[in-house]
Amino acid sequence: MAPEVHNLSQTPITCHAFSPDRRQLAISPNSNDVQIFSRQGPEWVATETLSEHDKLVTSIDWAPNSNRIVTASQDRNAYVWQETQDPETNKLVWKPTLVLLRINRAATHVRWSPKEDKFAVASGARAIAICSFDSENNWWVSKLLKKPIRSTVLSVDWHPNNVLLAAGSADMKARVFSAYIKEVDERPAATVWGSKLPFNTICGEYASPAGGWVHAVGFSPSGDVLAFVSHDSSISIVYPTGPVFNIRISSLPFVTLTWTSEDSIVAAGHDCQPVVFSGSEAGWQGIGSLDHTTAPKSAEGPRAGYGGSSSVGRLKAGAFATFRDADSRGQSSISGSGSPSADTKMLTVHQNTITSVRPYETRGGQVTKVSTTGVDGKLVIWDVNDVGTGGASAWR
Amino acid sequence: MSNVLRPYLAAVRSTLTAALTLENFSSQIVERHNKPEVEARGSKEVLLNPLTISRNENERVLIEPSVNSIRLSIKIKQADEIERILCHQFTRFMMQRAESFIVLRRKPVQGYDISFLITNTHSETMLKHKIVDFIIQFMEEVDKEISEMKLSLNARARIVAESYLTAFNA
Amino acid sequence: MVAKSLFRRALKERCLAGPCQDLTHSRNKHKHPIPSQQYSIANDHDPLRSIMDTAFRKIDIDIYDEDVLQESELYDADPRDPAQVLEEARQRQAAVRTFLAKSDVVGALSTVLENAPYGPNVDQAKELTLQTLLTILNTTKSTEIPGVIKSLSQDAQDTLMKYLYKGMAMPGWGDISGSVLLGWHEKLTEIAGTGCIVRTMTDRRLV
Amino acid sequence: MILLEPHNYIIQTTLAEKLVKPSSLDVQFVDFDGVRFHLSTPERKTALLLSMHIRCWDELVKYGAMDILKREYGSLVAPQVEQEYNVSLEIDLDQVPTDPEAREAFVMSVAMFKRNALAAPFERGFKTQKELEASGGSQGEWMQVHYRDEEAIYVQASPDRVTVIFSTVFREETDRIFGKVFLQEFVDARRQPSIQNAPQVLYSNRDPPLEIRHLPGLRNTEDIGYVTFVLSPRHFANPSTASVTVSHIQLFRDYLHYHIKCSKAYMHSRMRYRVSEFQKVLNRAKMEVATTERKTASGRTLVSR
Repeated sequence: MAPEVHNLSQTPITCHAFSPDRRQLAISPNSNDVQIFSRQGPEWVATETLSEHDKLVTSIDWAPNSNRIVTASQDRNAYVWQETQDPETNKLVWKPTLVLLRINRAATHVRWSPKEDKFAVASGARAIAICSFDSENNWWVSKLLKKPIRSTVLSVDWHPNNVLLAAGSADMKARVFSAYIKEVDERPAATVWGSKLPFNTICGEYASPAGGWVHAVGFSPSGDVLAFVSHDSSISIVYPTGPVFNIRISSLPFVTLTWTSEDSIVAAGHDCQPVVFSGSEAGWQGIGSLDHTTAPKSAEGPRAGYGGSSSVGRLKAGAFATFRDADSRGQSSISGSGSPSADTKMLTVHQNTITSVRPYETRGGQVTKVSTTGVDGKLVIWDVNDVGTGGASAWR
Repeated sequence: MSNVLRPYLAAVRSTLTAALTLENFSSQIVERHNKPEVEARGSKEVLLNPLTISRNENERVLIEPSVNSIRLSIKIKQADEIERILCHQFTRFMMQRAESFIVLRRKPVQGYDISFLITNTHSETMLKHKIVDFIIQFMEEVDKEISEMKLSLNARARIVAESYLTAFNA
Repeated sequence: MVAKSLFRRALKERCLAGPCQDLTHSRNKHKHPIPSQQYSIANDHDPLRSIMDTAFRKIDIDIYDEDVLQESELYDADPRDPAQVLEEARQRQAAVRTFLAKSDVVGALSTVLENAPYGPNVDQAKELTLQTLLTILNTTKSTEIPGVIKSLSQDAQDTLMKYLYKGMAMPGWGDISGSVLLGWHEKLTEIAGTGCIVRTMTDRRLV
Repeated sequence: MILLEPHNYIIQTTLAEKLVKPSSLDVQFVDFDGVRFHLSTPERKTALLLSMHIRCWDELVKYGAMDILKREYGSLVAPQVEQEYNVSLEIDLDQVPTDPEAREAFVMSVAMFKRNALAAPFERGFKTQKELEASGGSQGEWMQVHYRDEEAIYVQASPDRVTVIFSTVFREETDRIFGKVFLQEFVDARRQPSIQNAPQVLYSNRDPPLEIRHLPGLRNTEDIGYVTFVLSPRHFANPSTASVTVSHIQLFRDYLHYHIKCSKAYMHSRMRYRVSEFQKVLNRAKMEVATTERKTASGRTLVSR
């Protein structure tokens, strides 16, 4: 089945999050705003803009049960948005609540905990803010995880037990912390990551194999396995009591990942296509790409993924556009001429880096569809079982 | 394209493609700022190893990658004094137009003739592979242009000298 | 000596700003303890004054931030002793000669790329390894290159890429021509991909 | 136009015009080498006064410029020189020959005012060469004409030749390198059979040629160049060849610099073109923004740039 492609934005999409019923979608169009889209038939229509941040919104998470949105931004703030009825118009609108993060650098990533009573905010202040609701004072308060983080935290992911938190950072490490908050959490049961877990306990620290920043981390559905992707073009799968698998890929680095089942992961990034990895404690390997439009790779070497293609019919129609393009770009849409090496087009669905991949549809505990958004402004929904074999050699 | 030039440009293309894996990265040093880390050099961990691609001592490319920006510097072939001055004029001419060449740095990195500074904003508003195409085409044509300019200068000089001296025969 | 004591105070505060205080805050704070009035009453004959009040502005206060990662913390240091590393490099060089005598390029390359020296204080071993490697690269026929690269381990391929860039960055070049390195680079990129180049950029264990 | 013309175009056209229709006039203009002219009608419409200022007038007078001007212009040379100028001509338009050909020749000869003044050292050189050849003498004196701020012409006669040396300054590095390319071609061009009769050309950068090294006021900085022309007797065998040679060699320095400037302008236009081509390649990388046509209330289309 062909992937579902939506051109949502002329700007890059920094991050995205779906509403629980998948009828709504929140994105950051690479700006200070959050845009809410609603599904109307086959189309996505922009319905609301949440403007409270004053610098780039870096991450959005939409709580599936409590229907609250949390947003993080480079302005060092996070807001929790709740849909409330406007007393004058009786319409539902999103109302923001400021969170006291107590960080002095950009907030880079945010995720609700599984029980939705906490959320974690990664930041450039070399710290992670664990936020919980103080019902006495009616506001969100935070507690910072600091040691031993040495650089910007790029991503976080919660363990299903609502206590453990994985974090990847630019100091080239993926770590597992305890984010136990006495007032909120019950004493957690022992896991493979440890049993006694006061706040800021380090349950694991794993370096990327060749010095890459850890862009994304993820616990497997059971929480017993940790996967992370790093900038040294590698993906690592960690069994805390067993082996650590480092898979070096031959293409550009991944920046985002999601588990689709206990034995399979979808990762995507600068190579512009989502790639499936599968395995178990016995070993992991790349299976192939979800993107079938890719021509057979490897033979083309450094040019892999690009190919010469004529520009016929690609440009906007109209005599005006024709002449303007001829003037500003030295390109002619009539003849499609020009030097053949001068015009290359990527053959992948996404035309630029994929910034986030998230589960879209789940059946029987298995993720069946994932959604990706990218710098090219596209939202694509992929069937995870539709793996192409064409490029398997690229992900040993 | 000559056979000697091809692997050189191929190496620049693949290295640049590998380096153009940028993201929006807010400064760890200065609050609420976003700076090209390759220029600010404040945090060592977000700078990557600089790589050099060279054909010989006089033709090289230096690529300095970082988390949100890369610097690419080119040393253009200059066989003699004339090529040197033409190259200098050409690169200066371009650098004076740096506003329209948004990826161009106004000053070359020391030891090189021209430098480009590509930030994550550029790789977001432009197609990455086409930025690569631009750099490669620039490298391909700048050599050609300089040698053509040199030829035309020599041709003009010959005509000028001959016309002047012929006039003594009158 | 008003200016001097002021300078000391400023420096002390900066140094003490420490890990928990962010720098912008501490920078702002320093605007207050130096009111301009005090400057005007500072002793005009004080020779230190003019030097001092500009000098303290140029102090790199960021180096006092304990959180900043230092060069040496970016990778795990080689546990081997420099003398031992050099000795190993010598042994490898000899082994490579034996392999080359049997025209076993794969064997020679795998040997020289294994446990390659990295980090500080082993320059001599690095130099030796590079020389040994360049000899192998120079003597391999260009048609054999793809086959040789395919037989290398992924680790060896990554290390080979590091050496190719190191070779191209050498100022003097030695006895190798750029086209040889570029030829290897092209073939290696075809086989190991751009990922291999990315790892050369990220891996701080410089050969 | 490759070669420069020795006459002054403004004098030529203005004079021709005024001969047809006299009117009052007061113009100042300049020629190469900072020579200033003043053309006016101080008394009546038909009596033109043409005055000239040359930087090196005193030197020219020393080498016989007045004699040449008197020879060329006779009674036209005014006894009273206009202030701030070196020499004046009084032209009574009513006295000019009416025959079209003679009139044209007259106009042209006035237009050669500067050329004639500057011809003095060359003509004297040619004359001295003849004398030396006849008497078997050794060498004439070095005549120096400092016709520009930092540049000069040196002329010396020998029994078998007249040597002319130009010193010229290349202010910019580009000029210096371009100049070198041009002068190398001057040196090489004589190898061609068709121009073997041309004077021999020698070029040196920085160091003055041996012959004039003893003269005061020479510079040997990187930006200066010396060009030597060796004129053989055949270049001034008869008055008409001598006249062509003088007109031609006078303008060497201007000719050289004119073409260096032309080359620079050409390079500039080439670069402009090439850079705009690069700009187009870079523009191709920009993502195509879907433009929806927007119209203002008056129906005009808004274009976002």
